[in-house]
Amino acid sequence: MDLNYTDEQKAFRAEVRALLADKLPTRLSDKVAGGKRLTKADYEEWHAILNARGWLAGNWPEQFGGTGWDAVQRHIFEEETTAAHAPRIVPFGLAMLGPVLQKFGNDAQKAQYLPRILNGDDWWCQGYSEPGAGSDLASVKATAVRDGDHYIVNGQKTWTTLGQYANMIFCLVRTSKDGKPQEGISFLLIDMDTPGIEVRPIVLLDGEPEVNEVFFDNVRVPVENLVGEENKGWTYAKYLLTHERTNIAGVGFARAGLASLKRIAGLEQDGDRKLIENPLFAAKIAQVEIDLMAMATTNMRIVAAAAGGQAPGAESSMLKIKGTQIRQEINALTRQAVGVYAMPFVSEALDEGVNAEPVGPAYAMPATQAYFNNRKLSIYGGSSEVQRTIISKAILEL
Amino acid sequence: MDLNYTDEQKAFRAEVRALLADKLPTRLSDKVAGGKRLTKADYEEWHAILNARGWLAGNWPEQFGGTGWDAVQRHIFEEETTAAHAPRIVPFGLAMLGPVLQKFGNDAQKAQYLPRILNGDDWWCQGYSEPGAGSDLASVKATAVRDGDHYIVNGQKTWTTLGQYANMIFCLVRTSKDGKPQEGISFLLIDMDTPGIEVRPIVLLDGEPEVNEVFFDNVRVPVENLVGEENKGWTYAKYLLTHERTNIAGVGFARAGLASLKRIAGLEQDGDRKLIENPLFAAKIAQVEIDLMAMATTNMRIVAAAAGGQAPGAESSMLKIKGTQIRQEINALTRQAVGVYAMPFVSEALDEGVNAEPVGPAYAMPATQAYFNNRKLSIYGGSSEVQRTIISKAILEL
Amino acid sequence: MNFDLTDERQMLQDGLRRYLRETVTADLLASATGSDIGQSEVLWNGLAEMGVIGALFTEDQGGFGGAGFDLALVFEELGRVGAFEPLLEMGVLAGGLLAELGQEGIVEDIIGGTVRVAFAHAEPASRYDLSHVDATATASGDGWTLTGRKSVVIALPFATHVLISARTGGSTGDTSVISLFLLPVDAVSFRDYPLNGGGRAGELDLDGVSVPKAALIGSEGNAWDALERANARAVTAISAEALGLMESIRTLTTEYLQTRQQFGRPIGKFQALQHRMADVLIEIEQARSAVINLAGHLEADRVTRERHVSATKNLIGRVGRLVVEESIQMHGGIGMTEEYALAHLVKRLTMIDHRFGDTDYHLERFIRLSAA
Amino acid sequence: MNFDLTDERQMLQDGLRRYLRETVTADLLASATGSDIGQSEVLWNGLAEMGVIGALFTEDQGGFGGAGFDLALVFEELGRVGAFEPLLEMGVLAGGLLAELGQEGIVEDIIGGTVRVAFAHAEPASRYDLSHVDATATASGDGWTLTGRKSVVIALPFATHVLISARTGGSTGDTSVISLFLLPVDAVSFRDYPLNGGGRAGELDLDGVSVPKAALIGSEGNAWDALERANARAVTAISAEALGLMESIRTLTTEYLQTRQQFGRPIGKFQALQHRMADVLIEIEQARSAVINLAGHLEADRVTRERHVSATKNLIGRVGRLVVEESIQMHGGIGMTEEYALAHLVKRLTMIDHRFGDTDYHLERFIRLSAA
Repeated sequence: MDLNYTDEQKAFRAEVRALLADKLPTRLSDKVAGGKRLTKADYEEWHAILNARGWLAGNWPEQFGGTGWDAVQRHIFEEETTAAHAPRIVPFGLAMLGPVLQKFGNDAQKAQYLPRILNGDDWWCQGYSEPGAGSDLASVKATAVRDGDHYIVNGQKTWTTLGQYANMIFCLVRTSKDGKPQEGISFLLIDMDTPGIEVRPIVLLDGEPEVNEVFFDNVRVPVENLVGEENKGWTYAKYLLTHERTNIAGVGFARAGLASLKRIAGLEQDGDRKLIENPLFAAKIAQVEIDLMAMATTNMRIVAAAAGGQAPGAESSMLKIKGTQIRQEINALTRQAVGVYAMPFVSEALDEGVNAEPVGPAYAMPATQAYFNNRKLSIYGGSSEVQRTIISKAILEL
Repeated sequence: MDLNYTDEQKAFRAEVRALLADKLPTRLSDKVAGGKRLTKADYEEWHAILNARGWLAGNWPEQFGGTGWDAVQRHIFEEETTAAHAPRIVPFGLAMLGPVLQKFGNDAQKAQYLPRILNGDDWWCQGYSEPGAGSDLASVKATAVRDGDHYIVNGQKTWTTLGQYANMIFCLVRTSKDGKPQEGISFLLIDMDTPGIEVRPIVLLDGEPEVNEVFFDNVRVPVENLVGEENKGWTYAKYLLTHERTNIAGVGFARAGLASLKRIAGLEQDGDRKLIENPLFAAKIAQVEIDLMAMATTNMRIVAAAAGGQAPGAESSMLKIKGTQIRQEINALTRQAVGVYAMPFVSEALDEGVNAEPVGPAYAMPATQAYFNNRKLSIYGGSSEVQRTIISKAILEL
Repeated sequence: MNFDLTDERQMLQDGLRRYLRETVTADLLASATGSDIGQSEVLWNGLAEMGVIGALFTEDQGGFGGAGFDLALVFEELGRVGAFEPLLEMGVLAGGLLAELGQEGIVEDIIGGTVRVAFAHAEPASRYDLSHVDATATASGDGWTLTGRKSVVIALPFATHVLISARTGGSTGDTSVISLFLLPVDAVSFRDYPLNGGGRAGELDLDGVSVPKAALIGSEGNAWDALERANARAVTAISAEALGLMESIRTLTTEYLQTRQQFGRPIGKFQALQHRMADVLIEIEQARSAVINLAGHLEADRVTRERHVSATKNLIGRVGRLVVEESIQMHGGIGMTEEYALAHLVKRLTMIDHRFGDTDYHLERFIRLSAA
Repeated sequence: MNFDLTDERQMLQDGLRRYLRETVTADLLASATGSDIGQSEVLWNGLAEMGVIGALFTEDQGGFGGAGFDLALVFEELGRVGAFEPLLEMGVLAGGLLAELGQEGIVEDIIGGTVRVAFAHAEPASRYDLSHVDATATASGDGWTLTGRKSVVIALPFATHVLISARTGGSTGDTSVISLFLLPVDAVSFRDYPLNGGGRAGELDLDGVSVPKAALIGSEGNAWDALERANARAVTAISAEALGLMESIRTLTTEYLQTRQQFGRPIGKFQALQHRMADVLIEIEQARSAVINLAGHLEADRVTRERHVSATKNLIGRVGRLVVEESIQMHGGIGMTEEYALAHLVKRLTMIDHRFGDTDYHLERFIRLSAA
């Protein structure tokens, strides 16, 4: 038993901190810290900085231009970049598709797509969810019918995050109706510029068009864009989902959120004291901090096990539920902290360079938005209800 | 809309208060307030006092020697007697069996049993639950087989409250295995002195033998002890359950408990202040008081509707759940309030006249016992889980 | 004891509910927020014609209601449809204060809907403290000079007048020096903006605005008692609005649970959701009782009344958060989208905890009042 | 970073778990509480022979462990079987203090199990305040006179000696005047009684007990730092015991859900219970992490250590209540009965929130320490 990082791990952390000190543009970290809108160019700028250092693909093996980091190194990188308010690494190409191509793609696909992901030539988005399917991913209705050396794709995908920026989409499509729903699914790579594709934004509770609907009307996709075997897509999709689960606990986000909550509560006047001196509010902050201290260690236990080669199973369901509860509670307390100024909604104030003064403190409106936006944490990537069922089956054997 | 009692109701309340001032023995109210053990004789003494005034049977019509009170009057009586720390009226004969006999019993049964209930000649107990049945009451296994002018009863009942004091028991027994489980049940009145009956105490978490197992080994019961028709017992049982639900919210108990909690928190030293001045503890007390203020009004709304002739349906499920949550929270806070002295367990100290000094303040040990004992509130009389299912079916139509 | 509506109130409820169902569409709400005034003239005038504003005033004030249960009835109905016409600000607060301070003339026009008075009281540093008035009014020549800032003045762009609180002496927090001044809205300058949950508000900048003597409402420094009473009535109104929002959210969510299929059955068949929805229902019943308690104690002695104010607002805040979060969760993805009907209702319900004191503020206040 | 047990600890855990499974029966626990001493000599001696007491001390102290993770390991195992032998009071507290204050001789006998020292520190008015010492020791002739009351001195009837804290000057709450005195138990008079959760304790009445000079342990008025460190180790131990209790309660409850049939199927098939049990499991994992955090920071600087003390005890208290109440509820009636195995475990777990500071006490303390 030893809760401390090894000297090697501490040295690595120092390297990460050095990079952030030297290379993370203040313009970007200010936007992240201030809850401002990030543009496509902002993400691309940060990706390029990391790529130049060879640190963009934290979960890729070195042979493909990745870092070859173990779980603990990835955790340290996450922890430090989040604490420094770096933009998040857009996961669709790097965290999700990359590993799938590396394991199941053919050499041509690896050669064509992996470098373009690293160099930012392609922006990928995810075509998994469909309207009405919810957490039942296997109920894929979008079809791909073979026609010569093309597939003809028809149907609709939804909740496609940042699809408005993407030029490529990886999709689950139904290529067979025989057998169990899982058995007729294939994994296709589709160029968003192909005729017949339409992207429509979905505005979320916080007023932001973060996700999209993507419509496919007789879209012709070359057969060489099929990953692995036809009708075996479900296997690849599940493999991808396990990779999506890295950093599922969101410890770094929770810590950054807690720090910002304390800062705000230290600024807000509450009668003749600061809000952070209000015993009831201080108790709520302390409670969530205590929960976070424990959850971070649960997370490290699972990270350490993963670094030791154990694949995290239902444990990550526990992490997702608890991590989500903690982050949503921090969001709720921050919204509560900003008081009456939670009400004004001045969308322009989130854009850089526009001088629309915020109403009240600049932190107020982003606090309200974050509260509404992060309700999604307990819904997407397998809702908390789905996770509880996984736990009761896999661990409790109920 | 008017939240106040009418003048008639206020006058009635004054009458009740007068009776309590004149006739409730301090010896009894001290025992109730102090969480001491009540003996059989204590209950009988209080019953006799109320009977002398004609106020023992609050939910019986006058023709049977009852009060003929409406729901509001019954509520006022409950409220006042509980606030005065009067012993509770033992419900098995008065609240439960009485109404069943009045509606379904024959003239001989009414003539024989109802007066004996009022005069305290019989102490009834309830033979409903069976081992392993839990909330599934209809799964009655105890059998009654007709043999000439007797039934031969075999089987086991459990959770029989105060069965150790009873000389009579009303039982659900299976007289037919045909049809649905509900269809073969009969309602029998059994003399506890009949050969073949054995009563074994069950000690609960708080160390008290409050409930019992009752075993029946070829017990001969005269056929005239059958209530209503053979195999129609389920109808009578359900009718009884609705009567059991009067005062299901336990507003009076909650108010008495809250008052005692505040008193204790005002006595307990917490550093350089009293516990009630501890902002976190004060907040918990205030929270439960606010919930109680609302729940009491929910209760009055349903009482008023009942007085207006509406039979409470799934609403009483809501009251049972919320009332239970509030009472159990008050119990938990009171246990927390007594601090280290929650630990000593000196059973003798609960008996009258024994001079076993309590360890620490006299209120400490009863607080711990009440916490453990009242865990039953969310289990018996239809668990909170069963009540939620009733609500989701009956009100939400899910 | 009686929990039934009088015939008059029953008629008002039926009529109002029918009118709002027909009138308040998603488009109306969206275009109202989108408009410069942040409100719907049509809806405002319709409510005035129905006499809904009058229901907020007693007969001596020229209305035909004004009791706590009248406020509760009207605002529960407004809440059910997510309406955000400023009946609370212009009727209960500004109107109520003007009526109590004997301004019959203008109150008649308020009830008629032709005069619309915004209420400018809260300030950037006041958070939820009703007694915090930093703005000052100093006598100058034959009038007053107002200086200070007023924040989140709701419906200011829709107002014809504005009622402003200011200190005529003493120091911040001193309740014996608070006075009220009534100005035509074009006498002041402000910046306005849209609000989460609908409507628009303004930040009011008073840098030495000169107003005539007659602008002072009531006598100098004597507004506090009326202010606290009006605040109690406002909390009654907004709590009832919250209850209406909860009822509509409950209906939406229950229907969704009944119809939405997943894993081959309606999700309402999953026991975990059934039991959680049952708990939500129980808490909404608690909220209804809390509103009744407050509405029924508005005329009680001050401590009793204010204990109910804080008890009710605290409970409404807690139940509101539960209802918002559980309804979004049970809807899943669709519950996250702006265009679905739930979005407007949950945002509006969430914002109610940011007005007139939040859950914690009133819990602490309840403790103080109970100790007193 | 490494969360695996060393080989030595793994061996200790395996051996101890096996021994306790075989030895600690319901009968043993019942007869121990029923006995005059309130403990089981057999179990105590068995643990001593296994060297379990020694595992609580460092090698320089004559043991072979003594680190936070040694305490956590031992007490989690004791918790799993609901044992209540006073290893915490006599090993971690009295023993730990005597060891730190350089009493090698007696510590050797404590490790051997032949000397059993109760720890008398808490007082009727101290609640959870470690610094509250009202009892006084005044120099008299060639010794000391002890006066005061000590409450709920656990395992006093089982003790051969008692270690008593008293002030040698100053006033209550003054940490610079706290001294410790070691007495043979027959030098003091007390009333003893059984405890919820098992075992016996005593109320110690010191009305002018004369003790020799040599009874003073360490130097006069210098016990505080050692006392606070020992308290931190005691909180580690009792939190680990709570974790062990939670694990056994979880196992009992899960088995019950799997086997108990109602409405024609195992109740564990009902989704509402599945999801609640999943939440219980998640919180128990939180408790395990909290114990690891504290065990791993016992040697850190004071503020860091004490922040973890309060964080862990607070979380253990909250999770403990959840585990107790949910496990009883999911069992239904049988969970209410004294004779079923759950009863002893939930009572013991409940009582843990009544020792060394409860949930609220440590939440407030965590806030104070974080602000410092």
